[in-house]
Amino acid sequence: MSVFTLEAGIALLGLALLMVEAFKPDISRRTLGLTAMAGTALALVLLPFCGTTQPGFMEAWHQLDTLAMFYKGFALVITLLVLWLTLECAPYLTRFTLDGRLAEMFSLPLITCAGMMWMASARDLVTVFVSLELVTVSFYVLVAFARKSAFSLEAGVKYLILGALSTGILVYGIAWIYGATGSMNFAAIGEALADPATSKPAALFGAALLLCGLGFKVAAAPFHMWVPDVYQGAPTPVTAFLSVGSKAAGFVVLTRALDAFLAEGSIIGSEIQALLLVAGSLTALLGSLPAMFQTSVKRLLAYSSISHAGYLLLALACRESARFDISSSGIVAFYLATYLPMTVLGFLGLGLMRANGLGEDIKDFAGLSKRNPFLALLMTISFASLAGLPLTAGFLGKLFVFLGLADHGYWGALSCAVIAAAAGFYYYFKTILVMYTVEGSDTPALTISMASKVVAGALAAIILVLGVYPKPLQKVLAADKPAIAAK
Amino acid sequence: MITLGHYLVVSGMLFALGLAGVIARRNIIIVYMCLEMMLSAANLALVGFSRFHLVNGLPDYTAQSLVFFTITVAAAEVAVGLAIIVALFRTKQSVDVESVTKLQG
Amino acid sequence: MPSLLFYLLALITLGFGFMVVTGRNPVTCALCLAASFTGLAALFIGLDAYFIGIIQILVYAGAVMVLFLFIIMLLDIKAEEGKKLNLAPIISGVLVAVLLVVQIAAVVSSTGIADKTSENTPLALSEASGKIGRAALPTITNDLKEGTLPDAKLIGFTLFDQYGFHLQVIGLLLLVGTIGVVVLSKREKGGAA
Amino acid sequence: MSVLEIIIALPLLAALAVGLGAPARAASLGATFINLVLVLVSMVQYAGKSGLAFTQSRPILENPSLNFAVGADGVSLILALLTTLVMLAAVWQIEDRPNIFYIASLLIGGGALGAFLTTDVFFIYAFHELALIPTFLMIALHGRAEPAQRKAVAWKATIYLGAGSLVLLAGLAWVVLEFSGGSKLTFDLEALRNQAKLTPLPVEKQGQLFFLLLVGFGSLVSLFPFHSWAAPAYATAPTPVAMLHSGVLKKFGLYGLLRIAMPLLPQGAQVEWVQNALLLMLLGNILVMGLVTIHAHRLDDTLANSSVMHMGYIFLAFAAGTDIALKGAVMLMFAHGVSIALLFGLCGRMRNQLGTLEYSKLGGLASHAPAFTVLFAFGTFASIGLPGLSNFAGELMIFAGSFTGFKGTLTNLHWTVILALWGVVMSAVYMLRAYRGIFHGGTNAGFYMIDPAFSQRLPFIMLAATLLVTGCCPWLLLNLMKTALP
Repeated sequence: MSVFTLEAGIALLGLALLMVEAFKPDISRRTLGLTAMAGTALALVLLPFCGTTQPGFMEAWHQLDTLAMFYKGFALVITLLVLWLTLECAPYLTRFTLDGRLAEMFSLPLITCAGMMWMASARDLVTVFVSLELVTVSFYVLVAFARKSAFSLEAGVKYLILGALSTGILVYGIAWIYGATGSMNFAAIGEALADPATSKPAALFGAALLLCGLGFKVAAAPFHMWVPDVYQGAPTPVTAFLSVGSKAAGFVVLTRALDAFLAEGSIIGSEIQALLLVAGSLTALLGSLPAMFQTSVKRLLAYSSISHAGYLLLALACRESARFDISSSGIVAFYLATYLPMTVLGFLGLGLMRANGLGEDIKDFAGLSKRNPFLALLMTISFASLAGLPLTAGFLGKLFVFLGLADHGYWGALSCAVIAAAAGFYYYFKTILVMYTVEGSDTPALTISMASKVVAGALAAIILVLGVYPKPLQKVLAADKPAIAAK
Repeated sequence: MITLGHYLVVSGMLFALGLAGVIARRNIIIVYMCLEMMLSAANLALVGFSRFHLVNGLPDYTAQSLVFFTITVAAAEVAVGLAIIVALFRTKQSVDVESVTKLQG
Repeated sequence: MPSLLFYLLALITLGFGFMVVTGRNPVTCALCLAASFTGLAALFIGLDAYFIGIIQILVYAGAVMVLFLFIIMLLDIKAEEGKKLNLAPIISGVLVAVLLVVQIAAVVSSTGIADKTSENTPLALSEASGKIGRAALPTITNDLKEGTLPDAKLIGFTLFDQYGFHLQVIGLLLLVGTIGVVVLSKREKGGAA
Repeated sequence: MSVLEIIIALPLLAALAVGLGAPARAASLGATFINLVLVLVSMVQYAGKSGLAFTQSRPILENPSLNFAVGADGVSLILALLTTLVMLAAVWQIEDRPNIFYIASLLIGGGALGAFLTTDVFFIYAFHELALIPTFLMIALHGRAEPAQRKAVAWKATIYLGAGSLVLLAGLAWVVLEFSGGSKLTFDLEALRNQAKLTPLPVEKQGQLFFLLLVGFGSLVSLFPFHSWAAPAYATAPTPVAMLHSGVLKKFGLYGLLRIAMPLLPQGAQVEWVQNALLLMLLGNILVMGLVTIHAHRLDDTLANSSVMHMGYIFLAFAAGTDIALKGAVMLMFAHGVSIALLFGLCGRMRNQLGTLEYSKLGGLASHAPAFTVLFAFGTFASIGLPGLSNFAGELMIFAGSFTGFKGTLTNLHWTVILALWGVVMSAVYMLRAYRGIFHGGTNAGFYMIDPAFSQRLPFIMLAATLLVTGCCPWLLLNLMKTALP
């Protein structure tokens, strides 16, 4: 069985669910959701058994290295969790949707997931563009899905305008890179960039534009302005999907593009590296510092997601070093793998609070430890890991980034990252303290379904286990060296 | 003599015009038109490069395929975008960017 | 392409583009956009990209413009009159645009690629007919031998030969777009949306 | 499986069990008691050996090489003994308190044990952070002050210690990158030490790195001028947390300097500017904090500030760097930990019974609570450094070890020793004043307390006995250390 079948299967399942819903409108949303989840889970189980050989005609634009397989699995996991989150949030979500429908909330993520899986394998800019747009357009719909909520619509419009803007910039960047190097294929671009005859200004201009376009998708400064508004307005499951899935997909493309731009002897290597360092430092700071003044936890998580993008960009800026067996793409993959459980856990907590009729402000967390100690504990673990507390998964990711920066002697970027991390400690622990110390109003105890407890508990356990035993991810860390470097 | 540079400059100016409109205009529909202009400008650059990057003595049709895809994607984006804008207009009775200010920290 | 014609088309494209950016009445803007895109389509054709030029007119000037006009009429959006201008975004917009143009001009003037003209890089149609390998369908080679550029056929061949998968993804994308439009703008059963 | 792994895991598992609903007091006391026995047995087994014992390494990552590695030598065992003793006493004296008191005590103690007994820089750092978090939470949640005030105190401590930890992290990252050698990045302390012996850093660089580590570790130990979080935090913290943090967790910074900074950067502390800076800072601890302590007018303030002050002596040993002084430092770390835990424990009881700790309102308690008075006297005299109690041995060794190398002219170090001796006088002044003011003199009507029940006296008796035994027979501990530095 080839991976390609699997991807097509996921997309087809999405279509099938739509058809079923169309011809049998009285089907319960639980059935739909569980079917979607079952399909995703099946794909996830089958993924490791898929061969990594592919028909020759796909070689030109599709690759199946370890990194691609990892990100495909990643997309499936986050989709599975988002579907679950959607089911959990359904009671309040349906108040804002067309006729209380939710069917598209189960089928669109599947199609998006297929798009992300294709992005993970993209080997040329056309594939990147096509799959990226599939993901983006699906997200336009998903963000605005709660259409009776003005917040969701506003978020939809903002995401739409900025998403379309980034698409424009991306295409323009692709045009210039193509113009400068004469190819759309990453490997060929890398070769052309190593050739001193290639026009440096044109290549640099195109690469910078491409990075700007992708920067929008991964929420890198200075293109991060949309993130807090969109994250706050979008339905919580979609926010989780955006902040984990969309970001990871953006980073896998960035990884591939940078493998080409920063290949050995690249004429634009040093400039792009400097650009990444500056953008990464800025992103980490501009994410962390405003987060200190947020009152809404959802916005706080949005800013935190920005600062995490900053650390990831900094990781990308450090290429392999002799001292480190970990390639920068490995660090990014590892970081994202740890970022997934903690972010999803945070959003799951938010969704559960919302489902219990509570708000999403920090003050709504007051006295959570009394109302539901279990949820408070889970949120504490999630926030502690996001802050990068040792013995949680978040710490190792940050540690690798910092070590990489120190190893290359990027002291300026390192100090920015450390300042951002310090600010991070402040705002995460501020929220944790509110959960434990401030007395809440006398709202009744929160109720959480058993299944949610299991899912959330498992996520928390993953955070803690990965924090002390990251070995399962070792394979990712030692991900294959970029194809170009091997040549 | 018209060189590739001429086309690139025209495409660049159109792109910049669109960008300026996106930043300066407040009417969401016009902002959206400006975004379409930017995409088209990018297409012009792509077609220009493809015409002058000969493969076997013919324009490079991989680039023109990308242009075909962009046009299609742009059409889909316009459809979804306008649907969102219409939905927003129904709730707010305005397409002014400044009316989209409920979300703030 | 004769210089004069190029400058005329560029003027149409950019001039109407400028009117889109500055126009106050959305209907005027939409019509100017259509005009600008027509000019752009002509530029495409000047670059021997007939197929792209035609779909530019069909899709943009045809479908997309109608959609825009339809929405503008439907929502009955009036010109933004009586509102005072907001200076900060206008100034920053102009500034960004000027900087970008300067940047692009600098890049264009400093790279050798930009000096190519249709004279120094002419299409070699009849020679190409022997070299195009997999694309050597009789209908394409015949066209090439006759000295015409079968660009619709060549694009079609590229699409279905190299980018068959991408084409399907785009199809999926259009479907998602359709779903989105339905979900977002269908009227509620219970009455007013 | 090494015995050390059991020692580390026991309190953490007990905390988990209590969290899941096991009977809190029984589980906590059982776990800590078994722990104490295990540590004592290990010490007996270790006696006469040198180097690391009980080692066990479980690979976590291959490259960078990261292992869950445990191992102990004399110094670690002495600190582990301190931890288990104080943890047992702290858990024991908890009465009628929510389970979270037990959980926090076990987590702080378990974290400290982890930090002292692992030999991998990553886990040393990580366990310390694990122990810090419950400290902050407990101050913020159950601190003895108005909610707004205790939150402010908790924040101050969080910010100081968090910033200190980050500086420390930067320093440790530098250490790891500098001393990994070869092609593989490693966090293993032994490997780092071997590399440091093979290729020592240039002296000037050693100085810079040492200073960075000094600031990082130092702010965790309330080294002047990074000390201002400590006094309010201890004064506000719930009793078991105050005992554990001031008695045990604070020693982590000193332990880190001794285990990581000194062996890897043998000349770091001797670089002139670093030594001068260190001497100035420790004089700040001893003299400035001594004066502040003299002016305190509440018992908890006195104890909290004196705890900050006494750290100065230990830093003096680091500045001198001689083997005698460093052994004395370990001795004093142990002695100070036991005595301050004893004093904070008693102080907590007094606050519970009396409701106030203002000197102006107290007096003559000795007549009602004789046993309590005797226990408090043990703590007081140990803290002053009376011969026969273990603090004396430590202080004497530090002063003697620091004054070596006197050849007619007084160096900065010698001047500092002379000035530091005044600190002993100051601590005698404030401790005796506190003791006399509270327990003797006129009885203040309305503030009246009785001796705790015998079972509640036991934890304090245990600590006092430890002070006496190790004070009379300091060789019990000193024999465990062939040298203070590995």
